[in-house]
Amino acid sequence: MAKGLDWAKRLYENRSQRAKELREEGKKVIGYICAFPPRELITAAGLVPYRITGTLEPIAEADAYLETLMCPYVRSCLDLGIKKQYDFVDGMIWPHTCDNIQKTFDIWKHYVPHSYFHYLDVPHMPDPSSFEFFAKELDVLKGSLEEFGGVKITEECLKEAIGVHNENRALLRQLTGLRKQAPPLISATEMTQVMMAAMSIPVYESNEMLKNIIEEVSTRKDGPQNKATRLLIYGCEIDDIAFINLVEECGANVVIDDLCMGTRDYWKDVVMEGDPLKNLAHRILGEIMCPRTFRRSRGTRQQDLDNRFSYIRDFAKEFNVNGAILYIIRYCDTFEFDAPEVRDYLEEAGIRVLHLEDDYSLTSIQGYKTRIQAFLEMIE
Amino acid sequence: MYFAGVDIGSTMTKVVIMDEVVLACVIGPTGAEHRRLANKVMEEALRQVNLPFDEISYVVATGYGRISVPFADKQITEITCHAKGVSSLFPTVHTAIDIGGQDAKGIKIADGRVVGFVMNDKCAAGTGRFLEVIADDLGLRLEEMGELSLNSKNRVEISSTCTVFAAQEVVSRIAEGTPIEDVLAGLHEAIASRVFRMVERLKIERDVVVTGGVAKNIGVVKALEEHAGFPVLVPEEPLLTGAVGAALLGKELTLKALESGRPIERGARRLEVATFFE
Amino acid sequence: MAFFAGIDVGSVTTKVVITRDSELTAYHVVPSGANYKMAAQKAMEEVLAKAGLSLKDIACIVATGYGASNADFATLKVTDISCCAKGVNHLFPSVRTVIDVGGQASKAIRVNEEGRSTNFVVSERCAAGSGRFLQIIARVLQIELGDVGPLSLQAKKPVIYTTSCAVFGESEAISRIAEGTPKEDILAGVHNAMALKIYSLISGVGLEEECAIAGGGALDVGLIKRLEEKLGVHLLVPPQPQIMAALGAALMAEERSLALAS
Amino acid sequence: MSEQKNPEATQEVPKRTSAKKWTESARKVRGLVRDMYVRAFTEGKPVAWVMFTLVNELFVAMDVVPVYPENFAGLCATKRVGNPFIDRAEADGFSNVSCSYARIGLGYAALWKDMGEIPSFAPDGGMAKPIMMVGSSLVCDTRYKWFQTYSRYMDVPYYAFDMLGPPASTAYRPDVREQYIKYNLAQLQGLVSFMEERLGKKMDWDKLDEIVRRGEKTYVLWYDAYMLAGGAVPCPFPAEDSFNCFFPAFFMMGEVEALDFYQGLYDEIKYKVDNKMGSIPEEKYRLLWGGGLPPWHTMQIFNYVEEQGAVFVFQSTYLPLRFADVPDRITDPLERMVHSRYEAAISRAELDRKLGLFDLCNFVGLGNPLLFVDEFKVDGVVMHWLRSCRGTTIGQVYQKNLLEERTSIPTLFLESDMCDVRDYFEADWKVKLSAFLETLEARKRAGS
Ligand SMILES: Nc1ncnc2c1ncn2[C@@H]1O[C@H](COP(=O)(O)OP(=O)(O)O)[C@@H](O)[C@H]1O
Ligand SMILES: Nc1ncnc2c1ncn2[C@@H]1O[C@H](COP(=O)(O)OP(=O)(O)O)[C@@H](O)[C@H]1O
Ligand code: SF4
Ligand code: SF4
Ligand code: SF4
Repeated sequence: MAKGLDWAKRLYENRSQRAKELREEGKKVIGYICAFPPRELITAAGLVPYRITGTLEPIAEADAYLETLMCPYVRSCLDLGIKKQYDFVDGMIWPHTCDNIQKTFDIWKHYVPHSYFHYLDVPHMPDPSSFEFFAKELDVLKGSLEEFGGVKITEECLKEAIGVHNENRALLRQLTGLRKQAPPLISATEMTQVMMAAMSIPVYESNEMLKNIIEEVSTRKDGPQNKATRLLIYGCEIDDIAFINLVEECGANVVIDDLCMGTRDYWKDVVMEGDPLKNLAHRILGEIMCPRTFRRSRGTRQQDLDNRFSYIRDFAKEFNVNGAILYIIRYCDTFEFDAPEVRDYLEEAGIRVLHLEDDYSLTSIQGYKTRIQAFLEMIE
Repeated sequence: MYFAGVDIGSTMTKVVIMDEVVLACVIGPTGAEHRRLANKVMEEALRQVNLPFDEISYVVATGYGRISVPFADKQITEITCHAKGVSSLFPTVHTAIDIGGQDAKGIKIADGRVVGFVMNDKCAAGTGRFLEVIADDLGLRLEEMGELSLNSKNRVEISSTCTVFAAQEVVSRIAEGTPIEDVLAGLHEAIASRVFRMVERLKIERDVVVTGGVAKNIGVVKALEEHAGFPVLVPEEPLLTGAVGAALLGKELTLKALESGRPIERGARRLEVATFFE
Repeated sequence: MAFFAGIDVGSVTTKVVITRDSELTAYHVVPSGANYKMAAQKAMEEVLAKAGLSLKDIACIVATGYGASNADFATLKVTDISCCAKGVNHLFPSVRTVIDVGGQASKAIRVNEEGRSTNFVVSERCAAGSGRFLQIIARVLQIELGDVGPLSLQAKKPVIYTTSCAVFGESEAISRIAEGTPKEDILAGVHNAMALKIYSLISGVGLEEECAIAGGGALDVGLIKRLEEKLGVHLLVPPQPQIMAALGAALMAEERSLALAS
Repeated sequence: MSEQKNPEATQEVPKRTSAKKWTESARKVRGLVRDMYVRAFTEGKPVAWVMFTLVNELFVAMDVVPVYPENFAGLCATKRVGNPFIDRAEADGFSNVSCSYARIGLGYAALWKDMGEIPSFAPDGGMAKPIMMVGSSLVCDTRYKWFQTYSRYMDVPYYAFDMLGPPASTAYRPDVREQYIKYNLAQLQGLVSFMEERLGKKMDWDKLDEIVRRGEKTYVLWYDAYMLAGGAVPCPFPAEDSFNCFFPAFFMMGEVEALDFYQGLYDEIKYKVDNKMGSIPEEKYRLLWGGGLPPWHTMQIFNYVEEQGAVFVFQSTYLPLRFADVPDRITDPLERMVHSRYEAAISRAELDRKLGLFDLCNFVGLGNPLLFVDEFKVDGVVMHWLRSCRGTTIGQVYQKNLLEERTSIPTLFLESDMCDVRDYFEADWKVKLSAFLETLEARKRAGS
């Protein structure tokens, strides 16, 4: 059995392997998309959470079911579903995060057979009534998972699951901390592999793997690469090393991210005291910094912007970056509307920005080389 | 000390050799089978100044084909090089629009440095290739297209965006008897409006300099001015700004290294055939 | 017994067909060139000469295709979608899906047992998925269009294009040649790229068992092979795939006259 | 292919971009639209920029003039003056696939700021400066994100609220109903508090009650008129007219004029149905506009179809809501609003279930076209893919697949955008529409 980063790399290259093994052993696997479904509930029900992703390969089958004028990431996920790549998944939980995910749920349900489906409505507002509504939605989800898993999720076991997932997040943060120094002890390419691996195995194994990796990485004398420029990457979904790898090859270290399959997913924990469902609702709706959730501000424009984006600026300071790349997937409306604001906000704070709007495909990514190099030359 | 800049574009390969001033500049085709023969253009430039290759202190390669040039010390993107070249010619420049064979770019410049850029290289519409394809189909020389179009009284609209279909549309328009200048004016406007709209994302500020091979086409330049609402500047030889910038950047790097006593980072350079794929 | 004609003024070629009693009497293909009017005129004259007929022997002419309006001698205009469906149905009555790869666009058409199109999709306004792409590549490789297919079949390692634009695809092909990539690998790469585009187009109408391919692109065995691989079905190819729409047009002309007569 | 905008699509207005109006009522709408913009300038009342969200009654009750940027964008497109606004927004970094309503709306504010005055080419005098903005998450993501960005150009307080739609699969369950109604009500209350604070006055609940009840009547008339027209042969009220006549329902709900308008519309349609008066002389094919916003920039394309004997007998984009009677025991007007909207969603969901579509969560009302092709004797369905609107585009292929599974009615997809003329190619549309009509002709003959 491989250890540490090797373990992660192998899993990254064959993501479904462990889930398939577990299934042979009689476990049930629950697929979920986006950072919003509470994995804690899935774990507490004795099920294995598995994050659904796409691929940068050309999309073919999905075009018979989905318009080509929508988020290529979701289209690619559906493409894999139709091609039976997610056959090992027993059930699906899809949240209402964006229009694309929301609507694709029904289509997936119609054409890809799984034995269990659950749609989780997520409010867009951060009001007390919204948290109350969402906690209720989580309760409904809990009930349906209990039924599917044939178990009762007691408060105790839910709290235990939350604890384990909090630990998972803490480990990821610890690992991320090792990127602060120059050169970063772990490269962004490695980090992406770790993230992808961590989201395809049960959380207990994931924790073990992460501890293993932290041990390995902390003993490194030097980072794998030492580049003059330190970058932050902001954006929606990056689930493949291709883009990050290209950036690193062009001569930069990506040292911190604000991505859906990156820090956005693990920066904040669930509070342990009190009603676990309310706490889960609070973390997901209140603390995941995704443009799909509205942030109220009754103050000035500046206060509003700080409220929405200052954490990115803080990341940039803390990790000492020289520039930021906004990686926005075309047709992703919530991110597209925020992008000019994020760009200006960071520029205002003295951080140079490269704004890319991508088709989520290998060919389009390869075409960015000159742009990335020119950007690096610009901020050197 | 001598410095060289090599700009291997999709259409043209340009080489500049300079010390304090530009000593030689050679423009050769990149196209078709010449593609890999960038070294020949270099040799021609060396011949002009009568220098052996080893005398050149530093060679910077730029442009679409910069990636695998065995005789360069360093690769720098055409965006940085253009900005450098343009601001050495026009210190007042704030926006550069470069329309080459394979792409169109907008570069925002402050104090001679790039502060922002946009670029299109996905679709041939709005690039020099568009004009090449049309010129080819009409049997025109690229040099005459601009002037010809200025005679137009009644610009036609080209309804196809795609270069391939636009070319066909143009040919049949002309067969129908539409005056060639009207068709050309329509084409130039099509390119200008496409490029202008892209560059507008940078918030265009004066002075605006237009470079790249398409800047030689007065029709496109006029159409760009129409969009901007003010005159733009065009260098005497708009093809060379990238190569000049590359040479200047090489010079800067060398001088900086000498000043600080650091060794100059050099490539193991050989004056031989360049490849296009990594 | 009257004769009928169908003329398909396409973006690349102009095709005429003369029929009698729903049987093919003569056909002719000329390049459309720049002047569609002239091409239409010429094609008509030449096919008449071939058949030993004159214009007044033709009872009804239906024009179709991109430049149909240039055939001013035609009685009627019908879209090439309906005509192509009709023509293919005449040869292959059991076919329910027709793929048409023309010079300017690719189409997928669903056909019913009557030879009527019941549904269709047409490719986008970009040359990347059309027959023109093939022409362009054939030109830069300096090979005849007719050799494209057979050569592509010999490919060992099809190239993967880094651009999807037909124009840049051309430049890329040129550089590939300079690099020493064998022509067949370049062609197979183009065929793969086109097959993928056409495949996603077909997804739009749904693929039915019996499937035929028409249009000039169907003359290309390389494209057909890649398409068959992608689609996982066998494609029926008419002996003269290019004239399917013209044939359909002639048949429409017959039908039309009969309807008027009765 | 991503970079295929037609760069040189003109800003010149063709002779006619709007369609001929067949009904008397449709002809009145233009005046109502103009009034909305003019009133905002002339009446001296506070102005709000609002996203259509089924809460117009609140503005009427608070004596605020609501202006709807969505409508303004459509208006600009009809006049073909939208593209300078679009260009301006794109120059600021907004994507060319972001909703073109939003690009026009944002570009308008940006140009206004640049020039220091309302651009002279803005139709109907433009949109007057608001004192507040209200958006919501109903329908699509754009609708709460877009207004958030307005602060780049103007300093106006913005309130966004949730109006969540229940999943169709569970909407009928009492516990689900309770959960949604409670939340939507709380959200509406939040909106009212915001308005009260901005306006410095309290809501007049009695007045609101009267307005809400008037609105309920209006909704019923709207629904009845549209449905009556849809089923009638020959078609008295083609889709291009109903694309006009939703205006009062969307943007004037609660006003007396809106009620009068739909009374008038209902009477007119009734009269035409009774007297078998069709909008075109010989109705060869009956079409359904099955999805997507109309091409505002080129509405006369409907006349092109009509010249060939086909008529769009119905459009299911702006579908009137079927309001079940709200029980009288509910006296709070806000609660009445929430209830009626929930019921409307349920009635669509029920219809889906009736058609055997039990599983739908998010496509409430997906079954509608299935029902319409049957009830309205439709020969073919046309849908419009919009490059910049996910809200009404996602699901069209699914809908087509369902139609194919269950009926033999063919579908045609057209592609362009609701406002951005650079995405519209007239020649393509004409060929596709003609071929489609030929297809229908073929099917007719095969059937007979
Ligand atoms: N004399 C000329 N007159 C007009 N246009 C020209 C002329 N020479 C070159 N061009 C245009 O310039 C383009 C090449 O520009 P260039 O900047 O050299 O591009 P690249 O850097 O990609 O090689 C050609 O595609 C052509 O359209
Ligand atoms: N001999 C051939 N072998 C292979 N492909 C061919 C041959 N002749 C024509 N083609 C292909 O057919 C296309 C033209 O198809 P056609 O149906 O005539 O188009 P259109 O109807 O638009 O004129 C060309 O673009 C080319 O790709
Ligand atoms: S990338 Fe954007 S549109 Fe696509 S699934 Fe993610 S949030 Fe939704
Ligand atoms: S539209 Fe034409 S020029 Fe543009 S990418 Fe497609 S083939 Fe190339
Ligand atoms: S539904 Fe479409 S047009 Fe309306 S706001 Fe949403 S994206 Fe824009």
